Amino acid sequence: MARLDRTRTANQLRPFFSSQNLLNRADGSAQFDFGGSSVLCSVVGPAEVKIRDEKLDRATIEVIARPLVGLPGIKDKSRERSIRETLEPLILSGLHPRTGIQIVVQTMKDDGCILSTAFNATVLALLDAGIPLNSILGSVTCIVDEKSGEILLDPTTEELSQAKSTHVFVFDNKSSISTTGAAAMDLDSESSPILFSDSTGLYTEEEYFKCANICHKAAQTVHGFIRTAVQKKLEKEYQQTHA
Amino acid sequence: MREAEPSTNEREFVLAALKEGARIDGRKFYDFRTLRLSFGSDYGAVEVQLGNTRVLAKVSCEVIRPFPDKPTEGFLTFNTELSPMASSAFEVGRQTDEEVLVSRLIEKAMRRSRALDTEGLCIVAGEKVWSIRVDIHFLDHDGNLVDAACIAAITALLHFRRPDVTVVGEDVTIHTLEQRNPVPLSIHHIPICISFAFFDNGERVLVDPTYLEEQIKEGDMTLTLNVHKEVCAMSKAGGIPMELDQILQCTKIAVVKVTELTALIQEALEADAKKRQVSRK
Amino acid sequence: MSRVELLSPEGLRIDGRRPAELRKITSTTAVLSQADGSAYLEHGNTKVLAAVYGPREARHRALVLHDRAIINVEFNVAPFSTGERRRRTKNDKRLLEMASFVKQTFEPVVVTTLYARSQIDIYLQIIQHDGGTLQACINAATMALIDAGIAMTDYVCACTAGWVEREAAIDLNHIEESSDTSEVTVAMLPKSGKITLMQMESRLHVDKLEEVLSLAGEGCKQMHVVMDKTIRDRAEDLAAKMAV
Amino acid sequence: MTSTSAAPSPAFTFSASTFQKLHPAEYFRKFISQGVRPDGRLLTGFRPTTVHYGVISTANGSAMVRVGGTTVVCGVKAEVAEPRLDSPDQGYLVPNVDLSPICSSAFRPGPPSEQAQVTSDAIDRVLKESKVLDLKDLCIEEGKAVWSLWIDVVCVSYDGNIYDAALASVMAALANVRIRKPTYDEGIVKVSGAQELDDDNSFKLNLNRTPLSASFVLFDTSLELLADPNFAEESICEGQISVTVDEEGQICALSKVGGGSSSPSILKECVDRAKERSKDLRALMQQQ
Amino acid sequence: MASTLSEESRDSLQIVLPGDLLPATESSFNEDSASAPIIKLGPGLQPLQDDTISAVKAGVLKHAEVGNRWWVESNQRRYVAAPGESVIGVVVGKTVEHYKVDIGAAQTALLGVLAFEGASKRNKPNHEIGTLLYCRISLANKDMEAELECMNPTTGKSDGYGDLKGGFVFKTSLGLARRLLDPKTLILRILGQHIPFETAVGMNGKVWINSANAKHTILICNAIKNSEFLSQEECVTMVKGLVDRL
Repeated sequence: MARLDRTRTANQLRPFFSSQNLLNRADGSAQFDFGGSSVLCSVVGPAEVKIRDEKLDRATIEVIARPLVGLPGIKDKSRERSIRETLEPLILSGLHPRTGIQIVVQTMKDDGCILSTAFNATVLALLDAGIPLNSILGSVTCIVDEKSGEILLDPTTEELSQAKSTHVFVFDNKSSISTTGAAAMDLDSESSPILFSDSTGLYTEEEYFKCANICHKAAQTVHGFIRTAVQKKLEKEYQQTHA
Repeated sequence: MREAEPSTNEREFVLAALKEGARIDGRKFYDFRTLRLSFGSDYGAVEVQLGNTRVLAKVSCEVIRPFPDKPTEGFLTFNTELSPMASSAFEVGRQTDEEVLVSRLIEKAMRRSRALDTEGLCIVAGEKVWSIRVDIHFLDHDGNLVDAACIAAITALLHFRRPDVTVVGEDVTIHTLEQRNPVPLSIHHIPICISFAFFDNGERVLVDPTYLEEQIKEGDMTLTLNVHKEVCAMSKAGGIPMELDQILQCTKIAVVKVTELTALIQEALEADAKKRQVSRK
Repeated sequence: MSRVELLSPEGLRIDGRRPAELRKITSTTAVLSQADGSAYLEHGNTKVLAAVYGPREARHRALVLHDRAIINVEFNVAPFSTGERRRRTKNDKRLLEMASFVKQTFEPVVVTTLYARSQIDIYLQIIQHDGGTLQACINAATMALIDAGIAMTDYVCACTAGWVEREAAIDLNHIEESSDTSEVTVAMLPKSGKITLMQMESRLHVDKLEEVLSLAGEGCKQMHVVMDKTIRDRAEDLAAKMAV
Repeated sequence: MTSTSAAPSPAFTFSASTFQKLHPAEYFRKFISQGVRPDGRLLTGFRPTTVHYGVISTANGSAMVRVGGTTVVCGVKAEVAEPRLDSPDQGYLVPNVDLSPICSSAFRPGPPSEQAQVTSDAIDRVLKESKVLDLKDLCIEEGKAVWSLWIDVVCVSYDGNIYDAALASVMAALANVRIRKPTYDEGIVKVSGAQELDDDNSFKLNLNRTPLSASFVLFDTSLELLADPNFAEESICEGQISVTVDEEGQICALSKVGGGSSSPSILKECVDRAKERSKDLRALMQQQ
Repeated sequence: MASTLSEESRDSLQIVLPGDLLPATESSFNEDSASAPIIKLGPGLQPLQDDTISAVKAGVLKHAEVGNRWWVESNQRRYVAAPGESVIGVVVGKTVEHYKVDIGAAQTALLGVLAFEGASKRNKPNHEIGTLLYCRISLANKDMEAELECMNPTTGKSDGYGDLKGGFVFKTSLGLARRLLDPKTLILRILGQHIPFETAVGMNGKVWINSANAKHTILICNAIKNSEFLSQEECVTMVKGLVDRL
């Protein structure tokens, strides 16, 4: 049961931290931390777009991922594509045709789960920028440990190096909404629609869906955290008129 | 995306205010903005905030083979690509004049002035040396990227610890951080860049210009010095012509500023070292 | 490590010059038939060719400035110009930086507002390198611009100076430059004596700075005399030919 | 532009190809609603696939894979290299996918496109994280010399689903690799110069497993799953699911990118179909 | 998770995030179309296919009884042009018929050279590039550049629109700009008690300040910027602190 950092249980996330509206040149920005991993995200837009990239019926979304060390490589290109294609159906880009939305994702500290951290930072930055979205999302990573076969949530770099398989998931908050009101939300019913999934290593089908369920539950915590973060920020803004 | 030019009102107001001896953010002419340094949990990572300008520097190292003509010299490289995060006018993968000038200034300030002892990075002559890499990430651009980047780079290098190595014959063992305490780099001196902006035919000289001031300025100059009053680099690339006396006056101001900033950096490093000691216990 | 003695006990430099002495300068203008203005300049063994084209239509529409001309500087180093043959890539930051320096030096001096919406190209070719490339380029560019008849408020004269062992000296050659001497390049407007460009690398104590800078200034004035003579001789020559 | 599916006025008719150009999505939807695709396949159908080994004589191993209109050639070259200090007994695997302008008008000259880089990365991760090959097998002399396998995939003709084709070609080419046995002596690596390669003077790679993949796209809100999409289908659909499995039915990689949320049952279906498809493909590869 | 919003106490801010559905209160949402009042959706809300209404921005859910209007009040920095709003822009280009004005939106806006009080073909104001203009958005459409005018269209009078002479302009968040226009926000009044000044606030987050001298203007600009995240009492102390230091 003991994890490498000796302080967490298998399905515990590291402490979250987030902060919005950090950068003065961007239209929106946010930093999101999962323990020792941290990603800063900036959003500019809807802004002018190069004619070459202009789309007549919607905004062009560009994602630039920048690594902490070294020049951007193919891993960063993969991250860019994952984030962009996941956001494209989420952003109501039809409301801002012929414009561009530029998202820059900068790794600030790396202790594993950078893609998940980046997803969460991005959604906070998009909210800060006021880009219209049809839902929010939350991302969590887990691994299946090589030795114990146990599923560990939110692994550190060290834990990742001992993984048999690694799984990154993204869930939106629509799924939880549609199930309320109807039958009680049953998280174990394997009915949580997956917005994004990227798994590598060696694993069975059963392991995969088990990971999906555990991550879905954890993603709800992330959704809740995002809600609280936004709430706190708004309360601060409304001090003068809402005293 | 081209940067929006400031309006005539802004231009005229900034100049008029300077005539009254005032700057837009309330500073005196020779004041730096508040400098904040924050360190990560890793060695060699520092985030610098100079007013609204933000820069992150991260130092990393690896063992590589030296150049055959310099078998005992390690490497020190800088990555100063301007990120679109700092300003959407910066494009990925396109080299602009601004980027070249920033990167060359950092290079001259750090490498040409021999701030780092590169000979000390040798492990086995002709076989293995340390290569130290400094990645400088520009996060937010509110003017004076060079000074902020230089502070970030040198502070990160001072903060950095590389793994300890033992050499027995030709066998090299690199010890992990758990096995042995990592060792600091040998830094000869601390070069600090001080940038000036000139207005009114060089009559008015400002230190640490903001983005708006940079857009309006008539000329600029960057001096790099250390506390030993050595000029490590000077760069005035054209712009408004200045009298020799005015330039010498700037060096005097820079000497004072460098002393102040060096003290701030050392204070921050000491505070961080103390914090680390406490958390280790 | 044995170091080269850069200064003899008598105070003479490695090439026999006194500290405040320039190398032999040779200069001619209008050396190229195709360019609108051109100049060839030798500072001792450093040899530079400058060509000016324009004012002409800007190559990229997007860069056009509605109230003045853009100055574009391109820099080329012949592979055989240095001791070791070295191919320089187009993106070499040192070269791009030099080009940017030359551009920014001439922007306040050329009366660009006379040539709104156009472009002035300055091409610089280093043929042989023996120290002081930047100064040679600026001087050659000045003469080429004058040869092209482009309006300027003054000459721009450049000269290097450095602290060679125990004394300040001007116009350093390659050996002096590469022995880790601190060297400063100064470009001056001779009429007002103001400094437009100043570049220094390597360490120098603040107290020695004034001496080095003033000496560089002296060098710029000497350069001005030489350049002015070449230009005037050429003008007189032309006038004489036209009178015939 | 509203839906034209309602009841097109008879006065307004045009040929099928015009309709396709004007309303590609609508044209496509009509087919899908009938359970077939414009190229005649069923929704679950894969395109005809062929595999040829040893097509490049200058490479240590090679293969050409054709999936419908997509043709890729993979060549593996072994070179002697110095190992990394932190892994002195491990060789290198360097996969690279090249999508040049020659294979489709969708690609431009210049640095590798995003798709080429993403595909390279996906193959790289499968090879390493699913432990296809023990990198220690590539060691010649610890700390001194190792083999570096350059795995280059060149796309000759692009008609969608590059990942499946590229991965199959990489696995086929790796199975085809023969490297001359090296001897290490005082810093010099020697290999036998014999003309014919046999088991005495050369060795084959010991592959732990052969991961093969099947990719699907999700069409529209109806969430129809289309197997092995061609280029036109890729451009119309948004969500893409790829499942990579080995011969024992273990999953090596699963990715779902873009489109809306997919329910686990859809993903399950993809996994099942990927298992079937990889079985067929594996049989095809072993036939030769 | 909190998905459908319950009717919380009226005083607390009702905060919504994208994907949250609007509360299905009896009064405003009635399936029976005959008695259902018309709902007007403002910014930050979008109807979904299944007749529910979803928030698309993070902000405070607002409701006005008059016209049964619902909207999400959110804060952002990037301006998106909306008709009828007053903005401050900079002239960045000129053609025969239009000025091109940068109002901080994705595209530059167009201002007709005749859209000024009393302007005619013979007699019209001439504004150079770099001029600061206070104008009104006459036409805004997501597919086209916004159009501006410097007069009240019904009266043809300038109504204070036109070029802003002197002074200084700075950028704030759109939320702060909106609050500065709200009489409940006191910062401008607090400042006015100490220093006389002129101001124009654009809905695009541009605030123009002019006063007797540069130091006063700088103080006012900084005080307004500082006020964004302060309470009323804190504003009073902050302004006093700044004025005392002058």
